[in-house]
Amino acid sequence: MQDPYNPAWCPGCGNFQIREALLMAMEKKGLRPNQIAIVSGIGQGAKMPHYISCNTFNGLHGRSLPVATALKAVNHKLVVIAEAGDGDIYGEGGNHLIHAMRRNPDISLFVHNNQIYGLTKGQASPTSVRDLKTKTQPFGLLSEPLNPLLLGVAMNASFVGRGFSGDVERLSELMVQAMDHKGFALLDILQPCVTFNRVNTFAWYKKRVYYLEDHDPFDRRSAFERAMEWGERIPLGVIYKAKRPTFEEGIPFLLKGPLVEQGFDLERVKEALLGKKEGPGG
Amino acid sequence: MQDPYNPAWCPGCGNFQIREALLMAMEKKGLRPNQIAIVSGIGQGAKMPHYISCNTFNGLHGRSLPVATALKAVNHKLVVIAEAGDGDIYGEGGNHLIHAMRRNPDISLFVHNNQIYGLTKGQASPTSVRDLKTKTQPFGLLSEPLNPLLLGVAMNASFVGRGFSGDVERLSELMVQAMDHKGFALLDILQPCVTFNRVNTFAWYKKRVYYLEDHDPFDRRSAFERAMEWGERIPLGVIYKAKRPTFEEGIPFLLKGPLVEQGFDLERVKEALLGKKEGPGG
Amino acid sequence: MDLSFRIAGEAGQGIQTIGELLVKTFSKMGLFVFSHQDYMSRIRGGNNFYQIRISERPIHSSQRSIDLLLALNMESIPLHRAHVKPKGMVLWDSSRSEEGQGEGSLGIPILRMARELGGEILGNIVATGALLGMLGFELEPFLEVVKGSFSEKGKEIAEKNERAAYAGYEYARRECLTCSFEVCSPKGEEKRLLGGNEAIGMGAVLSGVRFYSAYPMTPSTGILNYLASKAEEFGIIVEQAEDEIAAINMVIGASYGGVRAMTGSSGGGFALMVEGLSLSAATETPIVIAEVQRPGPATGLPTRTEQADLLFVLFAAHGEFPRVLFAPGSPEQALYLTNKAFHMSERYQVPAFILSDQYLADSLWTWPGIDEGKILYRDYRIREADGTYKRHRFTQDGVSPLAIPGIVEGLVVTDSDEHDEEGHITESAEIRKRMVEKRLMKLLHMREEMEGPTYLGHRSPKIVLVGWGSTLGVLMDTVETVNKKIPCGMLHFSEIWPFPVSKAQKAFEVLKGAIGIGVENNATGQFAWLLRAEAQIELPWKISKYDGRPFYSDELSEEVLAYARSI
Amino acid sequence: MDLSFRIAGEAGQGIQTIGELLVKTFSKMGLFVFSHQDYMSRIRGGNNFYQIRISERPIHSSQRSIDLLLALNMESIPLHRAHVKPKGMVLWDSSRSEEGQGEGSLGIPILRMARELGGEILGNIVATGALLGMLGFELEPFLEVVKGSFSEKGKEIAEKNERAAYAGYEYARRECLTCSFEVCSPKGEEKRLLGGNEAIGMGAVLSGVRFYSAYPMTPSTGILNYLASKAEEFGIIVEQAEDEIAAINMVIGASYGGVRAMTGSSGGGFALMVEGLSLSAATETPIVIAEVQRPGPATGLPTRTEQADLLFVLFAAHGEFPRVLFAPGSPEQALYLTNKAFHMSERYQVPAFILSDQYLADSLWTWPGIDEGKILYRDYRIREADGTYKRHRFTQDGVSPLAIPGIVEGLVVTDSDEHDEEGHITESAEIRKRMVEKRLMKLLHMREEMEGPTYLGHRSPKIVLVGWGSTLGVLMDTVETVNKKIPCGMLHFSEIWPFPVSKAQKAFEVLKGAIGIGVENNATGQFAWLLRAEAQIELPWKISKYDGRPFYSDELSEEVLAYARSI
Ligand SMILES: Cc1ncc(C[n+]2csc(CCOP(=O)(O)OP(=O)(O)O)c2C)c(N)n1
Ligand SMILES: Cc1ncc(C[n+]2csc(CCOP(=O)(O)OP(=O)(O)O)c2C)c(N)n1
Ligand code: SF4
Ligand code: SF4
Ligand SMILES: [Mg+2]
Ligand SMILES: [Mg+2]
Repeated sequence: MQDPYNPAWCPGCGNFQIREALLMAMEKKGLRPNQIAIVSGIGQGAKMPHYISCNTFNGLHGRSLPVATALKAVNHKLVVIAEAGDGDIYGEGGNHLIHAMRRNPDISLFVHNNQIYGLTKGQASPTSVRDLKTKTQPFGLLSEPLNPLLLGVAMNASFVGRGFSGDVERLSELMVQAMDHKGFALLDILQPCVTFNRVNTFAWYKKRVYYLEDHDPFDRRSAFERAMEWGERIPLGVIYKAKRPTFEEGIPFLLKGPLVEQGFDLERVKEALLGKKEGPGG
Repeated sequence: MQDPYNPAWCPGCGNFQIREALLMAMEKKGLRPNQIAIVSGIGQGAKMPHYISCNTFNGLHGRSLPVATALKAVNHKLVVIAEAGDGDIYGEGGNHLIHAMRRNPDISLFVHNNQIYGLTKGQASPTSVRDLKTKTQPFGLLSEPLNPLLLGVAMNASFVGRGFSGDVERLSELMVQAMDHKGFALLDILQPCVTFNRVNTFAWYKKRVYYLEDHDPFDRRSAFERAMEWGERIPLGVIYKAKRPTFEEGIPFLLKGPLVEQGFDLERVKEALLGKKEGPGG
Repeated sequence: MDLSFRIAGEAGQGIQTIGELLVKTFSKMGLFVFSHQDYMSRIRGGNNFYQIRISERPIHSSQRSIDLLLALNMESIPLHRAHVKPKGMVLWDSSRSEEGQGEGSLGIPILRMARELGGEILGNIVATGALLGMLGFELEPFLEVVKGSFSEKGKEIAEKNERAAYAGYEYARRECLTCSFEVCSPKGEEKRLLGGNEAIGMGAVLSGVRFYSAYPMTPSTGILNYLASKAEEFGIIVEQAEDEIAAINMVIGASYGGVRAMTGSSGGGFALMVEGLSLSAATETPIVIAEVQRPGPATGLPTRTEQADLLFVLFAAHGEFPRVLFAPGSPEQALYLTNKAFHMSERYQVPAFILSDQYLADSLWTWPGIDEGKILYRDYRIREADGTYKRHRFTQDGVSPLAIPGIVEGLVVTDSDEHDEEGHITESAEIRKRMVEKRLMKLLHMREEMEGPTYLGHRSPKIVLVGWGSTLGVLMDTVETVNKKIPCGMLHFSEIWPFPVSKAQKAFEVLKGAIGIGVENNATGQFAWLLRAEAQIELPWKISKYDGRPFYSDELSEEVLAYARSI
Repeated sequence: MDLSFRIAGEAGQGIQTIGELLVKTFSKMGLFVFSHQDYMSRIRGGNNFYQIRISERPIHSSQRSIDLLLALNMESIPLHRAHVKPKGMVLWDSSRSEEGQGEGSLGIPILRMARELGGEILGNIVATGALLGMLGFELEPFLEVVKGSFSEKGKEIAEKNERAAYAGYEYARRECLTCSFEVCSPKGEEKRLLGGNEAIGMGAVLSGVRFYSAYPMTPSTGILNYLASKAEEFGIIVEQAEDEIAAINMVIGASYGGVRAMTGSSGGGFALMVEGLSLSAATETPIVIAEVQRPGPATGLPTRTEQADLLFVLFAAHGEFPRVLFAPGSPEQALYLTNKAFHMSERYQVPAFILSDQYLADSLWTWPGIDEGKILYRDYRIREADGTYKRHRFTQDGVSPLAIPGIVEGLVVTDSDEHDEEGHITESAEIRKRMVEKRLMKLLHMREEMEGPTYLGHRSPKIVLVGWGSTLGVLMDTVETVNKKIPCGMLHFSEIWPFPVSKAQKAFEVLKGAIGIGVENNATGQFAWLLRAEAQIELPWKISKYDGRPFYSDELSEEVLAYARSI
């Protein structure tokens, strides 16, 4: 039914460019389709893996990160990417995001941040501007927008960056950097939603974004500074990096190779487990 | 059954002091028991309201904030406090914490942060030290501890502070400040767990804590600095404040008084709703 | 007269706009209208349709066979043409293709005309006008609707739209030589329309809801939108939560705080509320939950319909406690049952459900307007209580006084742990036992308040269709059709839990000898199973549909007749 | 010989330590042991107990009446004395009170002796020694256990403990003039013990579990602890998740990734996994879930027992899909059924449940050791597949090939939305219908693999106790007692879903004429309800317990006999 080259997106949607950038990044990294697994939630952006040739786990709204974390842990040879929407990952899935940053699995998270709920038709998202009036925000949005980059730096996420769908080439570069990074990489991608977001349009973003230069992502204080910048000027690029061991590196027996390749020897387990007597409480 | 003066805590537990401080704070504020409502989750610290004379909603593990937010919204005359554990609010309830900070309801959150799961017998919590070995962390804790204050500053929470159960007097002062603050106040309270946390003991905290002086909580950059401080020296006091409208202030008809006192006039509603014809889609 | 139209095209082409203009127009004419929507989970593209049926007599369902297809794009023609009746017509936009569409079709250069009249946006009006012209209705009611819809946008725009309506209408009248629809000149009064989600929202407002929190989820979002639109006027706090867990916990907090509170979602979102449900039960905090079903498991078919969450909702959450469940069969029932849900929830301090589905949510029915006498309202909250107040006092019927914290002098204490009468945590076996009994005791009285099934049809039927929830209308229309051939009736349940056992058994007794056929929009026959477990009633046959689409009454009639012939 | 002891005191006093020393000692002696635990949701204070029953014949439950109460604090004496048999004894710590405790009691200055022997920590050993002395057992086996337990801590500590054991033992032998327990000198081989949570963990390890993620929750945490203790040795990733939603989604991710994966929780935590359950179903990803019940609703009684989540777990999640549910009756069954759960889950690509409860989780049974032939293991994962691979291919039995992403050449694509054979999202009515049928089709084969109930008791019983899950042992022991008065039997179900309908019906046929009594550790009789719905079997009477405590076999026997007399 689903033609991979006929995505269910509105003409003009930023998601098309994100897809292009992703394809480009995969090519740059020289990855074969079966070496990649894309895990996604539910939303417009989260439909992505259906339009890319790759292993795909399109799971529940907000729940891509636990799935991706475990997938990487059992097969660390796979390149694992999570594709999410802003509602998906900063709203429904907010708790998993925080704890993924703490765990630091070697996966990349690409957030299609259109500052709105697209698939469900235009409600405010956690990154929407304050006071936004929608059909479900009768008093205007009463919450302050979440700043994903600031959150990432505060949580000491090991890679925090921002891209813009309007610049496919450099977005794909950022994606490559995120994938090359050993650890959890949060890449927030500004993505115009031409149907529901009348505030943060392509032109709105275009006028404001600039690429960071001479910025040392390992300098946390300067990362806070850059992450706080939002308004007239919006920085793009890698905002923050921290050297941290990955989740998989903490699991001793993964040194032997991917868990999924380690096999299961029932006889050996029986022997080891039952050979000696078990006391109460094991 | 439950004698309010015989709490189910271990002798020597920091929770006793937090209770004392809370009673002191209530007295300082001159509050009668029925003017306060304490909402709590599940855990050792979350048992608190049972040992204080007040309106009590002891709800689910991790879910105190949504309950407290709504309670305050429908009756903003009540002083609403949420009491939570570190597992409770930074683990299970992490998503609500983030979004409560965005919403900024006028409630105070007191976190009994013992850096461990007490009630379930000693598993690592989101604030436990990395590499901690417990019965459920066979490889040692593979996650980095969450820094609640840094999270609060990054989320632009309107009040972020830290107290220590070992100093009842000043803890009660901080509680008063949190309650006096108009908006969401996160007060993280360092609390020794004498039974399960052998790392962060009373002595460990005692040696490190100091009170902030000459610190302007409205200075966000300096707040980041102070919030990052953790190790040899641990700052106590109000780390950060931001001037923001509260959630309740955004709801226009609450100007008339608490919603719960506004009454319901069925005849008027019928008239208004049914007097005119409803088109499709209402 | 009994005519069905389908407006089909891509998402984003304005299908819903045309549909709504039409149902308004027909209602203005005084006709009975039934409409439903069939759409994909996407914002642009794909293929959606809006189906409308009209008659001068009451109608309650859609039919598979249609008299007129309005195809907004070329792809819609092959997709839907098979459903057009032999004498029916296809109306298409000839500015989109050079190729003719053969007999039984009329091409109108909709987009071109629209552009000439002032812009493509007028296409919807041109098309609607054309459709009315082909049918042979008067244009006047439509012009009024157009005037009403665009008057706020200024005179110029309103006039442009009127001209577009006129142009489409005239073109069709002139060109459609083969159109031969028999339409009556309706004389009835202007009719009202009511939609499923809207009805739940109205029911809630009329019940005094003051707090609604939800996380958007198709097909329940309409309730959220409706209540948001009424929030300021009626002093309702409407808050989009960060997730469904927050939504239900907020609602519980608001209700504990003293106001009537509600949440809504679809199955997947409700799945996240299950722990919260148990919290409402343990603390005996009244809440109302609308669960608007869509096909599962998991994300399933987000914009489609199914009745597969019945047993899930009935047994959701750990531990044992009473709950109420209504499954309305029509928007009208949805309104009254939402009101009854609040009434029961507040009276017995239990969670109450409205179990709806996408079909009902997105359907419009003609309805007579509200019968005000049917609205139940009594305030059960206690506003005065002294220091001896105990939130969970043992009482004869298990219902304890429900006081408002901060308003009463006494303290309102409650706990998700097992608690004593005061609400404080307890480990006592004795108190635990009594608390379980206290909570379950309420079931006795609750069950008495539940209505039994509705019977419609032949006095001594050979076949009885048994259904629940949103299939009411389709069962009504099917029975009417089938009855012309063999004696047939229908038994419909909309008050499901606590199951009205003896009322159900009595209803079936009367029908002894008839063959019961369970008709359910699911695969496993959940209601039939419930009937067996609760009332020892066995249905020998079932008709199931589980492709995400609703039953159509013409289709169902055929299936029933085929079965009747086979026995 | 059939003796019961209860060790009671405050949380934190070492009740569990004493209990475990004793059960190890008795097992060493070759005795059959049954123990269970009763404790409060707190870390210090309150009142907890550990109950042990021993015999030279197999025993399977606890008794309400005890022969010996070891009271570690004074509060325990009034709380438990009523349960001490007329000829039983109370052993208490006379260093805690000046007042005598009258006849049938022996005061020993436990703490004082411990202090003299080198520290209060030795009190547990003194008390245990005293208990064995009062009973008149030999001390040797206990000394061995003590040696084993403390050898790692150095010679000095080991010796101190041995001396303490000896001191307590001697004191009791000397002072207890009224002690007259009839104890046999057991000659059997040393026995093994198995606990409920441990058994589930062992079953998982033997089934090749490689990923376990959970969020701590009493009474399921023991499974997590067990697997964590085996993690390094057997290469199992054990991860404490941030919440239960993460836990189940991780488990699904791990299983999608190609390894066997499991999670566990209690009812409230499982409530949060319900959406994840539907994800496992939609994507046909095998997972195993242990739900260790405790009394609800909501937080309920966190450390106590109940069987009230049966219908919840059976119908949890929106949409319709097959699942497996086992409710083991003993640790031994828990081990084999966990293995069978993995087997079924992997074979049919469905979620499988182990439904346990606190009583079973914290009970220890003597067991004969593993019957290796009973362990099922077959690897159903596909490690070779080319580019034509389709994750959800339509097959005759509904089971599609389950390949490992990254390992096979083809792409492994799946979706929580309804999908086509390749795993891509679809809106097609036709495919949807076939996918529903594909998934439900598996039920046919699954049901065939389910065993029917176990019958034990009289050949032509007048009364049959019908139970499921953790009540197995109590039913066994009750039947033995009741049978001495009237012909009685028991029918126990541990393989619950897909319900083995015909096997159940056959089992009941044999028992025609007998009166069935449903015995359930809940208030509403959920299993009896299921029996009616699934197999049209009606149980005329029920015995329920819902105060958070388990059934005791002496208590239950009396209740059954009282009922028998009344009819
Ligand atoms: C548990 C659950 N709740 C709600 C939904 C409905 N839903 C689907 S996508 C979505 C939000 C979409 O917004 P976002 O994540 O920002 O993605 P976008 O469509 O904007 O790319 C929602 C609320 C769902 N599928 N599951
Ligand atoms: C949904 C759910 N999951 C798990 C639990 C079990 N549980 C109760 S308290 C607790 C954690 C306690 O740790 P913390 O919140 O830090 O509180 P503390 O006891 O340390 O004060 C857990 C996991 C629960 N009650 N509910
Ligand atoms: S609704 Fe917005 S985000 Fe979704 S496809 Fe259309 S433009 Fe893109
Ligand atoms: S376990 Fe720790 S936190 Fe809980 S009461 Fe004891 S000392 Fe306090
Ligand atoms: Mg979005
Ligand atoms: Mg803690």
